[in-house]
Amino acid sequence: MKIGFYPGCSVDGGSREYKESCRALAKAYGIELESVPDWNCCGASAAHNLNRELALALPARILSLAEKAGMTDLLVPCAACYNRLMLTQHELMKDETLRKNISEVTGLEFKGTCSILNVVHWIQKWILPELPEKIKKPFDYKVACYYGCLLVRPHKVLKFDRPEDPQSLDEVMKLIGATPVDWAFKTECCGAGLSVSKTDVVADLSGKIVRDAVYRQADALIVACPMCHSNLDMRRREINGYLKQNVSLPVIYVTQAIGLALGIDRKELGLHRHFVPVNLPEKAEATK
Amino acid sequence: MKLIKKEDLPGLYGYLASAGKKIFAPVRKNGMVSFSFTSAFEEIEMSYIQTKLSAKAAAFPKIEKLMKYTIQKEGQSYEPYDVEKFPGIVVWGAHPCDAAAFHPLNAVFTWETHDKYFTRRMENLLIIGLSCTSHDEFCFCTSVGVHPGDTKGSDIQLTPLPGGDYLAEIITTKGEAVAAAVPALFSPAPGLNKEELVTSVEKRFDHEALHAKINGMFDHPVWKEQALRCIGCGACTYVCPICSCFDIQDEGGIFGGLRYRCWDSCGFGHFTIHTSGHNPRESQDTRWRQRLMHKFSYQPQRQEVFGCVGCGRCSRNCPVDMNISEHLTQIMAV
Amino acid sequence: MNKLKEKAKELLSSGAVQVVVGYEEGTGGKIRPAFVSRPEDADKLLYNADCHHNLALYLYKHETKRIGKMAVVAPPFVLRSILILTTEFQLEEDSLVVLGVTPEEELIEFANFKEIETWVNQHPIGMKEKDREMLNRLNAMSRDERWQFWQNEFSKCIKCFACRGTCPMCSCFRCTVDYNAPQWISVGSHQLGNFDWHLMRAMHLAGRCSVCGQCGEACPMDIPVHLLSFQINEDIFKMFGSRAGLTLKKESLLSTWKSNDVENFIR
Amino acid sequence: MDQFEPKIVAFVCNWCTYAGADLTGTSRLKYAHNVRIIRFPCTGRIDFLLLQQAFAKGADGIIVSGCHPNDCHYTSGNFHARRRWMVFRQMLENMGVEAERIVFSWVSAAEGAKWADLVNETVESIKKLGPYHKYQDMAKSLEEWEVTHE
Amino acid sequence: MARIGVFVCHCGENISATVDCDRVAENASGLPGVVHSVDYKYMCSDPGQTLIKEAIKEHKLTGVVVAACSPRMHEPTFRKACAEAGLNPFLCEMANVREHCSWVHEKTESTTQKAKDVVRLLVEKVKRNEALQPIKVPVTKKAVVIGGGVAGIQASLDIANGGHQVLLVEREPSIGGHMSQLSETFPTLDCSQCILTPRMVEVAQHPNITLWSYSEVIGLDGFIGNFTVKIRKKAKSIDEHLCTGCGLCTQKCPVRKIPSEFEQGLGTRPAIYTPFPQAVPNKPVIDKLNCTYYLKGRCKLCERVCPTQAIRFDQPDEIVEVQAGAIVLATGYDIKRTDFFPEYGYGKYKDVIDGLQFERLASASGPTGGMIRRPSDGQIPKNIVFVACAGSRDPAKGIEYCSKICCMYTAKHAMLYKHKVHDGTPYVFYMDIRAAGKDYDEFTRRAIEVDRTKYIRGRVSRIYEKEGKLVVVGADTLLGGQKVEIEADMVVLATASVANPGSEELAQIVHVSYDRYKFFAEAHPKLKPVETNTAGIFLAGACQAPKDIPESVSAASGAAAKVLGLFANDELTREPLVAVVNRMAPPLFSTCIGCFLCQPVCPYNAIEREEFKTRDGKLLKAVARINPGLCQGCGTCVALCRSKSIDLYGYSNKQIYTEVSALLDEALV
Repeated sequence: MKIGFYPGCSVDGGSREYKESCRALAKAYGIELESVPDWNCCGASAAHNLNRELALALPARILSLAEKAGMTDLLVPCAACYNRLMLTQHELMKDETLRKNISEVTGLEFKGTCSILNVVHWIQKWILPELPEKIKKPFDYKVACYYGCLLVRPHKVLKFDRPEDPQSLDEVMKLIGATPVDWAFKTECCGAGLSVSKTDVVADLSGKIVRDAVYRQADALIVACPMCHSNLDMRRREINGYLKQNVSLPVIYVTQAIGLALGIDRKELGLHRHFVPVNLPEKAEATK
Repeated sequence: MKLIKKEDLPGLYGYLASAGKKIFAPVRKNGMVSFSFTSAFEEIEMSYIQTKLSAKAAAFPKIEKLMKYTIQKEGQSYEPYDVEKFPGIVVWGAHPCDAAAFHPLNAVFTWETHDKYFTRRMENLLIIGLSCTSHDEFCFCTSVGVHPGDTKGSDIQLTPLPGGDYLAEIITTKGEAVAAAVPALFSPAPGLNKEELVTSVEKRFDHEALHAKINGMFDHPVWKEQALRCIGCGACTYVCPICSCFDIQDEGGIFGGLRYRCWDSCGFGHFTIHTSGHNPRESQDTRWRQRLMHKFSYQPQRQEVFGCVGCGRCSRNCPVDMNISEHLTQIMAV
Repeated sequence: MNKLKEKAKELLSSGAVQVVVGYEEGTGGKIRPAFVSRPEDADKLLYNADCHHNLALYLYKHETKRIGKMAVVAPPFVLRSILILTTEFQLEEDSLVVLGVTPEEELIEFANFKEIETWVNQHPIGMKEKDREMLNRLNAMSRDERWQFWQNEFSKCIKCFACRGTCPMCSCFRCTVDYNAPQWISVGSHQLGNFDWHLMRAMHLAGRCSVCGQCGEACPMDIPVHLLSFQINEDIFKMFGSRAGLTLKKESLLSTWKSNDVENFIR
Repeated sequence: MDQFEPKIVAFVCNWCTYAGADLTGTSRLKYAHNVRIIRFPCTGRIDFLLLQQAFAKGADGIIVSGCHPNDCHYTSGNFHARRRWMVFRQMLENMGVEAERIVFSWVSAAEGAKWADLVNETVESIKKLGPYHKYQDMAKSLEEWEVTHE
Repeated sequence: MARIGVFVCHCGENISATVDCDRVAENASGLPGVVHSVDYKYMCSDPGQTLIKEAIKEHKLTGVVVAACSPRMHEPTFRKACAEAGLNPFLCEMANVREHCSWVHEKTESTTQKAKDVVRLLVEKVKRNEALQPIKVPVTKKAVVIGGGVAGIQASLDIANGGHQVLLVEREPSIGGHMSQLSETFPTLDCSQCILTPRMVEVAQHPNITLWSYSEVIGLDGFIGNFTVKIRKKAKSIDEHLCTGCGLCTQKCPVRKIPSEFEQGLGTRPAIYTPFPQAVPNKPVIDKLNCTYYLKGRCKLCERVCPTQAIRFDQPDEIVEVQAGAIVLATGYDIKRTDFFPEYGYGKYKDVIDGLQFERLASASGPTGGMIRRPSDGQIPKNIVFVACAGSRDPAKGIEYCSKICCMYTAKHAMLYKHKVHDGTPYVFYMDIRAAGKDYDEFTRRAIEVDRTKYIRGRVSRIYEKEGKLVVVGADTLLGGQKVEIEADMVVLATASVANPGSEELAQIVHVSYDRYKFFAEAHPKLKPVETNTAGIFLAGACQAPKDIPESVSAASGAAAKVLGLFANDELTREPLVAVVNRMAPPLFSTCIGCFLCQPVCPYNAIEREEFKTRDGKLLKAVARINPGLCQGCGTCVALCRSKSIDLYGYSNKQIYTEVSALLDEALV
């Protein structure tokens, strides 16, 4: 079984572990993730602030290429890429003239036939069905599922989960044996692209997220977005500075958590690449 | 018995056309052979088993305009169409079944009242018959008293010879007049047995025996059984060379219009409905029975003709394969 | 195929139904509707891709209903027709046993019409290649060419009403063309009368057509009348996102509306 | 040759467009004389067969007009009509009929000026299209019918 | 044979200035069937009308065409004139040669030609007109009011005071509705129960009002003036005639911990209960779902203590049919509750409550005796946050409308709080303050300026609990979108007002339409706000849209006025321009095949199913029938019917077909 795959810059760069864990999961299910040939930047996070045509043309080209390659399901693990691709498909499908114009720009026909899957979609559609019998080691931890902004908004376009109090990650976590905590920062801002330019703002925003997760006694933060991950993980030093304490709470991709439950090797899941070491308490290791 | 060479047929056509006749002949187009008015001999298809529609339209067209009417303050006035202006028509290449069919058709239109439109068209009609050298499984002329080489109804009858020439039989005075006008086209025929030239159609039942039997079958359950799949359309009646039912319609506006008659079918549920909503032929089996009884019981009784010449068109064209010879064979068997 | 025969036998011998409406081999290599009332006759039933008659036609006719309870051999287009007829109160669920047959010639039994609804929604009917090509050809024509195409086709029409007679959706006892106060549609088969007839018929089927194509099959003059319905069916899907015969909800396309129906031609 | 003066039939509802056309009159706005109005209770009453009939009888253009959406005197007649026209128009298109000869419009009881404009624009556009000979010739089929046409 | 008279009016010079009237008359005289044709200066004047009347008699006219102004102007005039001369008024038609002709064209030959054409058209139409008789329908002068909130109470009282019988049907054990739950009312802060309960008592005592509480409408048949209403009287398990309402049973009932509906779950009630002390009727009902006897088959304590032996455990539900001439729907509204606001923790945190709950907390008769105490621990909240527009005006929540009452009651809540907790701080998050109403804006200003409520213009994004506090996170848009966090002790959400649960079902039972929010739809948003599309069914109060008390009461009085207007006549007379389905001899009965596609088309639910059966009850055929009492004559069904089995009087198929022919049969121009 082949499924289309759009890596985007993050998972091909700074968040390689996200791609690795996706591929590891896919491998466990006999799924081949086939990258969109000659893919380009999706335009996040700046293009749509600068030039509408460009912001649409970039994702449109990706989608057209995917269509051309005969991909019907397209996994887009990065929430920002997912958001851009979905918005573009939405805009182009409702306006024929715009579709024509953009097609002229990209030089490729756009049909809108590709079904764009975020990582949770993908898990729900391809991974969940056989999940219970595949679990080797229940992921028996308290987890704070952090959705961020791009995965669930704007609801009108994405039509995914409920935007104010999303539940889909929590449901997935329950299935692998984890206990999601009830907390208040599921969709609060992590600071996003300010990660580079204004680390102090990121420290403040992400710090509050980390603080509440700790307060709710979570063993790990679960994320589905490389940007969230980098802010919560890579900027931990700044966060610690803001919180004035050292927090060891690991930040784990949903794919990595499932991978652990399936007994996939830590290295294959890229767990060694994190800034905050993923040292989960031993209890889970013992349980079967 | 004469011979007409195949290269002389255009000459015959040319003579008839130059005499002002409209020539109604089998033409192949859109994948079917149909009788059409032609303007050149080349249009004609001489080798066919059966046309889609019969040749009856030459005398009983699907629309026959009867009169014009006007409505004025002073009252209404009528102006019938002038039958004297009807053109002479040659039905060219009618198989014996089609040629024979004009006789029962004529019996209807001249029964007690002479229909002036029909009779005028018949008077103007010249029929050049064409014996059958092939047939298909729907053909059953021999079961209803027609033969693939029959000359009944034809004025001149052609029978194809293996080499492409035709035997020509001059049947009627109308035919003789034509032959006399173009004597050069006809030469003496070689001694041939016509029976050997025409096809042989298997006889499935005897129509006289059928007539005798069907007369008493009005209340027989076979109608219900046979008519179950009948969809009540008019395909069989419209392709039939003998079915002669028509409807009369007025079309126009508030100041006048015209009256015409057009083909109608006893298969339609509305055919016999009364104004009150009562319908004496309320179900399809009674309509089916009417069709067969009319052809094989009532017409022979009253007009001494059979309403069927075995052309098989109704069976070929029925959307639900109501095969008349199959049904009649079954009726003979019950 | 054997399953179908066995099932028919079983239904007839148990008295569950009095007649099985199906297909049988006819004359001249044609296939035709069959009405089997005795278990021993069930062997003549058949089903294959050439079975084009829309048997739903017979399910509400009083001539067939008087035999008793019916079972019907139902390819996908018959299933759709059954749903449409049910929503139009022409069929009752408990008067009918539906023996579904798939394009793969497998028998599927339905416990109720709800199951048919589910099944037909999961199994779209593809258009025949020949019809698809014809539609493409028509769409590629200029409007005048289309006019000419249909004028030529309609000139063949003899108003035998086989298209109407063979269509289950033409369930009216009295057709508009039979109505004479006023005579909306000319009875005679002249060019205007033929055009009006086919336009009217296609309109009255719009949103109600199960797209079986039987009207075109039935035409003795080989007029592809079904293409009118096929094309508008595609157009309707584009405009309203719906196809007929996929629901038991009593809402026909033209008897309902939405306040946000999108058109671009009303000033 | 005289200038072509198209024959245009207007099918309008009583409550909005008929009243709107009344307002055009009371406002003394002038418009082309080619149009003849037939009054219906509601656009929902307008059978598509009437449109066929109008062309067959020789109309070069047709106006169909009623209440704006949500303004129907009977709540939903115009919504039903709108669907009917959506399908009918497409059907005509599929059969090669010049559908733009039928002008659909919503004219409210307050839009006297819109009615005048609508008529004028329709007359202009039909003038450009010319007489609808194609349809009218087809409609003469019975009158001109001869057996030898077969 | 038709004998038509044509009368061409000059309208002074209004017509004759551009139309050659005498030539129009002359042309008409040449039309088949026209026996008399004249023109005259003023047809609508007395002499003009006399001209018509005399011509009808003299020429034995069977139809009249008056070519004059718009029929929308003078059709009644001329039809009346015809009737006076003995001609059925529906045999008179008007040709509009003024508004549609003389006034809109210059004086040219074409203008006269157009007039001729229009006259010809109507001559041909009128030849096919039928003499019609007005439809008369008897009226049952009894109203059923559904819902006993303030709107239902007002409508019942108004109709009853007008001298007609009213049956008031209430679903709950007591009338009073949401208004009886309120503490004080804006903008006067008078006590809700103080003003409502006297009205409730009046209902109970009014000789013209029958009150059936604990009852539901389950069916409706018939049409205006002639409804049959089917009502289920739920078993109260007491004999109402014997019960004195002493309340002993309710005190003794051992089941005591049932959350009280009236107290919005903030208080409890026993299994045999009256919802609140001032309930009307003030007799208890047994809640079968919670009563020990019904659950376990033993207890019967109430039966033992009842001094009048009024308890009836075996009482069944009773289904009663009532005849009525009019129905008033006054089923009110509801508010959105839990799970609708996951981001606000509503339903998760005990101290996040809704507006109605706050009303009970503030009510002197409420669970806290009027003290503002938070539900979790009974503490008096020092910081309290009110969130307006909780769900309203929020497309993302599927509610795009303004709930209308929240701005005012939120201001009221803040004031009530401040009046009771002097050292507390009330905050209000709002989008806009919509205080349009008499004394309304003054009221909200008072909340801000006198009672020092902190109004923050912005929306709340999230509420979460931390260390015993509810952290309310929002933005202050007036401070440039600055983030605001308030640590509150209690939060009150002014949740959106929504249609009552069951409104959709009721709408289907009584055949009225409803909008996309399930509120009942009025017949016209401006001019028929209390009528529905079903004649004889009217709307009162918040079942139509969110309304405050004065509006609900006004609407109720409006609906009552409509009912009284209807009841002023013994018979209803209606124009006979209705649709009809043909009938004929058996076995066809009609050309209608009963596809019933016409049913959803009819906006008035006028299309019924008529069944023809054999003597032993076997169904022969079911066909459509149009109820002439309900049909309004739009004709949409007529155009839809494939078999042309429906026709419309006044606009019959024959008539309109002929009109098209008549127009085009002669050259137009």
